[in-house]
Amino acid sequence: MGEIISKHAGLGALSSPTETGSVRPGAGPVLEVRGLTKSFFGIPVLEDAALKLHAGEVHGLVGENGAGKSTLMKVLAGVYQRDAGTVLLDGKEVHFSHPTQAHEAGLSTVFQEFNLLPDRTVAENIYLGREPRKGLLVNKARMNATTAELLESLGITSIKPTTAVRSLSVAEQQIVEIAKAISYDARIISMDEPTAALAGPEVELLYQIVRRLQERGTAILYVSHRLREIFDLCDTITVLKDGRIVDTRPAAELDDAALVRLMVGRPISAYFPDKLPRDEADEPLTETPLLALDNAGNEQLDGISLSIAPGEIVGVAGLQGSGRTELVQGIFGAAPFTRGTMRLDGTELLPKSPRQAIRARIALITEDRKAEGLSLNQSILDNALGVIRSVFPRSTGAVKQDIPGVFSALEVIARDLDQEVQYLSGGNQQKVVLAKWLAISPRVVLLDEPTRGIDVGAKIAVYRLMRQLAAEDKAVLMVSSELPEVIGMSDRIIVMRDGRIAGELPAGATEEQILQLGTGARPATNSTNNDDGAGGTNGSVRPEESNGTGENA
Amino acid sequence: MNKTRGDGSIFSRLSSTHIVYLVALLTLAVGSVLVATAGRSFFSPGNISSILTGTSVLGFIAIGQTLVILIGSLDLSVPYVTSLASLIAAGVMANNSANVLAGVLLALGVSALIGLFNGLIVSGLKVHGFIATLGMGLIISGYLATNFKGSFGQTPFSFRLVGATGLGPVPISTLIMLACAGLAMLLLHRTRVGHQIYAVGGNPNVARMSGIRIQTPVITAHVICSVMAGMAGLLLASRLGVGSPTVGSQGGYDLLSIAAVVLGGTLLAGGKGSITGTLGGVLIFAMMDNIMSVMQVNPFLKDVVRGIVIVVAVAVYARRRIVNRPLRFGHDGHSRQEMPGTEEAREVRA
Amino acid sequence: TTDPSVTEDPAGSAAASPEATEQEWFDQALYDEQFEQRTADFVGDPEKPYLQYIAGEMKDTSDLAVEGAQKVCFANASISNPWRQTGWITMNQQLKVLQDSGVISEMETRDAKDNDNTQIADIDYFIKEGNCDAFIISPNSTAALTPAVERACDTGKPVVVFDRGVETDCATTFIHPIGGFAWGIDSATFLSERLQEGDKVVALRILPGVDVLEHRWAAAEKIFTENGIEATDYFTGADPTEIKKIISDELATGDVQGIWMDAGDGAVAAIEAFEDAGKDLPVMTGEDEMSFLRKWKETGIDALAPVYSNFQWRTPLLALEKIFKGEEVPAEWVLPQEPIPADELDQWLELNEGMPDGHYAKFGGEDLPGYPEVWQERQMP
Amino acid sequence: MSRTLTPSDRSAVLQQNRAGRGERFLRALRTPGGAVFVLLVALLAAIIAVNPSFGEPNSFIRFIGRTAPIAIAAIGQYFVIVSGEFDLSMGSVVTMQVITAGNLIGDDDAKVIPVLLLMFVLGAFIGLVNGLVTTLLRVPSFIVTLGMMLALLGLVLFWTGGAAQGNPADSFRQIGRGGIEGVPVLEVIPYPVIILAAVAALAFWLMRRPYGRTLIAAGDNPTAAALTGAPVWWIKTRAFMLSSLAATVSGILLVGYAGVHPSVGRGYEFTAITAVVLGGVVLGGGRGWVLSAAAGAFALESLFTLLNFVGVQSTWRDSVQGAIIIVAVAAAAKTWQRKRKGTAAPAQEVQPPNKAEQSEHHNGTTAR
Ligand SMILES: Nc1ncnc2c1ncn2[C@@H]1O[C@H](COP(=O)(O)OP(=O)(O)OP(=O)(O)O)[C@@H](O)[C@H]1O
Ligand SMILES: Nc1ncnc2c1ncn2[C@@H]1O[C@H](COP(=O)(O)OP(=O)(O)OP(=O)(O)O)[C@@H](O)[C@H]1O
Ligand SMILES: [Mg+2]
Ligand SMILES: [Mg+2]
Repeated sequence: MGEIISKHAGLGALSSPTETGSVRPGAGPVLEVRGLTKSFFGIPVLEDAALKLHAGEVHGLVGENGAGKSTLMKVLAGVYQRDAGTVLLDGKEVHFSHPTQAHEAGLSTVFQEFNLLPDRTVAENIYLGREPRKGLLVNKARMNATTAELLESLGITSIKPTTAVRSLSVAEQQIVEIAKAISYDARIISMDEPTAALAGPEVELLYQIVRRLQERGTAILYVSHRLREIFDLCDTITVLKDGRIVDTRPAAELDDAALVRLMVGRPISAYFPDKLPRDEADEPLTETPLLALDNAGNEQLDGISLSIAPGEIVGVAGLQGSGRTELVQGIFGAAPFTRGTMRLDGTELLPKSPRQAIRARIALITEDRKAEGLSLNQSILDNALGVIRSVFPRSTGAVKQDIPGVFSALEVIARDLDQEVQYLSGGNQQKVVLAKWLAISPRVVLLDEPTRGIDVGAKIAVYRLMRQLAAEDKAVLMVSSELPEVIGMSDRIIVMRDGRIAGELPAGATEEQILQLGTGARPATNSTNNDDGAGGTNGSVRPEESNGTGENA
Repeated sequence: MNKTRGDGSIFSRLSSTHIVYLVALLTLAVGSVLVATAGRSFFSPGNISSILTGTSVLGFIAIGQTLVILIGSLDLSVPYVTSLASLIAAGVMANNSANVLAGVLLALGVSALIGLFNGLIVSGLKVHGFIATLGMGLIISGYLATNFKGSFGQTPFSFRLVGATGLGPVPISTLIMLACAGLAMLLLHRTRVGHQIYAVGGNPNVARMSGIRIQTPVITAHVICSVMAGMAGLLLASRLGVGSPTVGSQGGYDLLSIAAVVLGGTLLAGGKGSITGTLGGVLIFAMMDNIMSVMQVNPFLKDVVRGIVIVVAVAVYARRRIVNRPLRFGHDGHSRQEMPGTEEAREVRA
Repeated sequence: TTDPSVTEDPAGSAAASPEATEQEWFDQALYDEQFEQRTADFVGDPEKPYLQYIAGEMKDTSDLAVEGAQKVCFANASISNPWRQTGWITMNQQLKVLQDSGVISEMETRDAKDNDNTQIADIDYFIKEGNCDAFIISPNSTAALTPAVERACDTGKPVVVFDRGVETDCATTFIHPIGGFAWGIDSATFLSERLQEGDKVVALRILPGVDVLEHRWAAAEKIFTENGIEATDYFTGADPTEIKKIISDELATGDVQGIWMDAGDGAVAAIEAFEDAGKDLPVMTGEDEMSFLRKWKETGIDALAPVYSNFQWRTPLLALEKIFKGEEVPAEWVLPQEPIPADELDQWLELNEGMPDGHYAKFGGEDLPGYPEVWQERQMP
Repeated sequence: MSRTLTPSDRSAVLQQNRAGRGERFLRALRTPGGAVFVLLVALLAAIIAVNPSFGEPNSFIRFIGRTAPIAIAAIGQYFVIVSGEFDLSMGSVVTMQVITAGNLIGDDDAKVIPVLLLMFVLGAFIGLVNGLVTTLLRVPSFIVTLGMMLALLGLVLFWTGGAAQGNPADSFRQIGRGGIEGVPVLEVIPYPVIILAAVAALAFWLMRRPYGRTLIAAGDNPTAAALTGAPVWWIKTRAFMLSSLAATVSGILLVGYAGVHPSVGRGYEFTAITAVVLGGVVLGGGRGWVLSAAAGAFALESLFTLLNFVGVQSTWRDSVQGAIIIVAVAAAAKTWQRKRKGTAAPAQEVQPPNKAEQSEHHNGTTAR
């Protein structure tokens, strides 16, 4: 394994392609996939998929939830075995039965699922299973040194190799995963929704990394649901639908609308649906806000004051770790507020537990479906009845009748209600979560990253639902890292920074305004273009950080 | 271990290992007082050596058990492996010092083989360690009960010395046990397979995705565990002078060792823990037994005390808040110093 | 072993040949000896069976004579079954007497919880730390404890071994009832007399590998085969549930004429199994445990209660009293061991009126302070 | 229900969304939970082949009767295991209850009812303690119940000096020993059979109630369960109470069947766990059916009986049992694997650890 490390010296100068001879101009594809087929007990997930990947090419792979993107990547990575088809690496057929073989062949992957050990250090995570050794013993010094080099070469100065991953922010954890994939010094790197957990600046960093790898001649297979990234980064785009390749085209030939059409198969009229008219039958709106927080706070938040009127959709923006999730978790009693007051429809209530909140008909669609939203081994039905059963057991019977209707309305795609949710794709799982909360007919709906990693179709379903809820005079609070979404859906936008509310913006605010509040920076150039923009941001971040970092000294 | 402390965070409290030794210290203090009231000295060479003797057998087994628990499995077959090893050793040696080496090697070899089977069943057949080793234990116990009626074989004087002699108050056996502990630590912290054990214990999928072949560490852990049980068997053979089909089960070492490991602050779920802690746990047990014997506590009550101590001690570690996130604000709401985490997050953005 | 002559090292010989793992518990010499001892006459007052012994080699202890109250250290194997518990209670009451009479200042006890290793450590602890004037040892197993007992002997203090023996005669005296073979002979002969050739006996045994118990079965098995009685043996762990299942299954497959037990613990369950299956009750041997005696009386079955004299728990302390006085004691103190036949049943039942089921009729503590409450409430320190 | 979604014809959708009973049954048989019934039938057939008289209604019903205690214990243990925990204190609870009955009731029929009540209170209390220490103090249940096992048995032995007074009044023992006489074919229906049937029915019903479903969900993913408002601590605690109560019932039956003895109930926890696992219930929680657990108990007992009849040397029985467990569970594991062939993450074994723990830090639920 020693040589891997030594190569990293070269990686230190990622930007200079000459150092690593891996660019073979004009050479054939590094990776070629032909007629790849994979099915999970009977149900085909990939059918006759074909793909060419050239050195130095960034190849976008898009498609709805359940299209088979992750599966394709996992087959390539040797996590799953393909049922049929050929995979050629440099023209030679390969068959990986274990991720190790893929690594050795120079193919590494950033998986969609979280893939680090929280209790191990960054270095230990990156070199897991291939630690540099002196004799029989692991050479920790060397391991940490090379890790530091690696991170530096990626422009990450802050993460220390000896830090336990647990104590990194979600964003940093994602960065470490990317670094890990790169550390294999692979010629092909597949990234499955690498930015799903990243906000602006980190995305910026990822852009730089991808571009450097590209210059260096690394071939990159890039999956994302954020079309903007696809267009920013990719040279070629392959669209996957229901396990089949719909089309592969140079990015230049496509635009958002065209791409979406390819993915969904039908044109999307309006991406963000318009407001729906209030139902006249309802009693006129009262002036009292449905939900009001006054100077609430806990260990993660401070001085939170906000109010949401019935029928209002309030968006919450902010950087990773700015405390958005804590905000909704506070309202929901999962990470209760220890200070301040909260009023629900005028009556004082500061939930100490989710149960209390749910009794008051507050719903929280959590950020992390698999870990916090679903019991993966239980059937769709059982998951959907979860809340009712644990909080309003008496009404179980009635609700049970509605469930199938709800699912068909949400267009959930599943074999039947007894299917275990672990076998659903992200989008469908999210719909199950939604159904579960609709069952209690909530008054306040909190959504944390409701569209994280779900496809256009599912996204639109979620947006429609939000509009519906608003039209029924519910209060909706949506946390999202996707600014277009926040802007497109919100009546008002709350921006958070370091556990405080940095400011509030009216509907139709620009991304710049939001970023400005979020980073506490002077207007930053829009995040799509290169380093110096972010550099500018940086320059101005420092002084204003005093409230946070100042006391660090 | 406990890298969690490594990042110099001001918030992370005492590691569980620290607490273990605090508890041990407490036991020591209470012990010396109680023993004094009984008109004895807790620190007299005789008493110390009797305590240490108490640590060695359980110590060996607990060391192995630690590895197995770290990787997220369990080993309930240890008592029977111990008995079997003692029988093989005593049988082969047959009171002839020429056979000592052969006896030792054979005993450990067979133990390793059993460990191998355990490991294969757990990692290959995907049988929960609890069941796999429960079953293996039953299989061996059946064999023992059928083929060995009472004590068997005899260990030569030279071999018996191991269990009998000591440097001052410190028995040789304890020293050997500590040596094994040292090796186990080296394995865990300075070798690949050691890191893999933590990794697989922490999360098998992540380990696999990172290109670790799960089998290797699982089997290694189980083999070492059984070998350690074998060592315990050898020690017993040397102390008893004969092999016995019941020495292992007599001690109830299966559950006791698991208790000791958890008492030592190792996560029963795996992925987190240390040999150092385990040694602490073993020491606590040994001291408790010693104290209660000196106090002539009713044998039935001894178990009551043991049971309560185990639960209370583990409850103490469990109370500690899992430090995974820096606090931003105190209860007064004044913003606190930030942990590297969030601070770095900002720099990364730059 | 309660049996002295298991002093030749079975291990050494066994180890020589691998296939010798199948140890042969039967030992003709020992069998014959104990056969005789059953009818031998005992020196001493029959009113005090716990002081009786078979005339034989005596040990002169004049050099061990001492003045004043002495401290005794008792390394006990365990009190993990009713028989040992009863004995332990008796022993403590006996201790009180000797403390009052100023023979013994205190008795420090360590309980090894059935663990050889622990008991070895206990003995070593006594030697180093106990400042004991005398040792009483009830070995948890024969071979394993031998070296430790020898170490105790090396202190030059009196050492009394009782119940199970060790492979050394360094002890001042070794106290035990006649032994396992005698038990086997009494019980098996009884059954054989009552049953015809070809009849079936189910032998309920507690666990394998314990010499005391193995000898009982070794003798019985011999006698059964001699008399052409078909005996199948099971290990029950003395768990009534197991016993009942075993008998039920046996009765499901065919009739059973006799029940043989290597310890009376759980005998009741065996009888009840017959009752529940609606079969006629068997001829049976149990033990002098109250539960059995009572069930025996209640059902009026044809039975015998072999005895493994529980009163031997008094003897060690009394032996020490003699030794401290310098009086001679038997080198091997063989106590009487008489089964309870049907005609003595009532007498023993009323003698132990109100005792718990786990109590043993021949505990021999009737004259001790605290009788009967202490035994009825099973008070132990 | 919110007006957000008003499907045209609900019942119609329900039909198309739910697989037919028959199909679901077949699907069930192919899971370990179903397979155990097949195994059971096979074993019984084997026994009858070896010893036809066993097949007679009377001796068969008696067999069910004597298996009732362990089956009930298994049902109790099931609740704890499916919620992702262990109950090692079961055996000690049985012993405690047996001794309690022996010492407190004596020959006094009048005492039967009050003592019976006392026993249930004791059982519930022990379960409560196990549960609260596990859920609120966050001590792994393996350790909590191990401690309870030691402490409880020690206390009982200390209290009784190791041996009980004697068997309680026959009226009490009848519960475990007697039965309804003069039944046509069967001659007798032992009370234990009836009690087992009742307990099984109760358990089955309970598992289809919201409580049961939530219990499984909590065993599957405590974090998610807590975030759906389930009071995980109280749900699991109740599981422990059910377990101890089941142990109490088996204790009562055993007093009748076997009589009072300190060794009654020894090793019950392991037998029960083995039975549950044999029933295809996954250690770690979230999978398995309660009746399969009971079936597991019967399979185990049949196995022993078979060995008895075949005349296997009783010392070999452990070995056979050990081998069978391993094989059975290995087979089960294979089935689950086949079921989710290719899944990277068999989720009931591991969930993304740090996420789990993060939220553990948010809300007091113990992630396994
Ligand atoms: N281990 C598995 N067992 C059974 N079905 C699976 C498994 N993994 C994926 N599937 C199914 O295969 C299909 C494709 O899943 P995959 O995760 O590849 O989609 P995706 O394109 O990555 O979706 P997303 O954008 O939500 O990640 C989905 O319908 C999913 O239900
Ligand atoms: N350093 C960290 N260590 C552990 N958990 C963290 C860390 N940072 C964030 N989290 C968890 O990740 C989630 C995100 O919380 P965070 O404070 O980052 O608010 P956020 O702005 O919503 O960030 P996100 O975009 O991830 O939702 C929360 O569950 C939080 O507990
Ligand atoms: Mg995916
Ligand atoms: Mg969030």
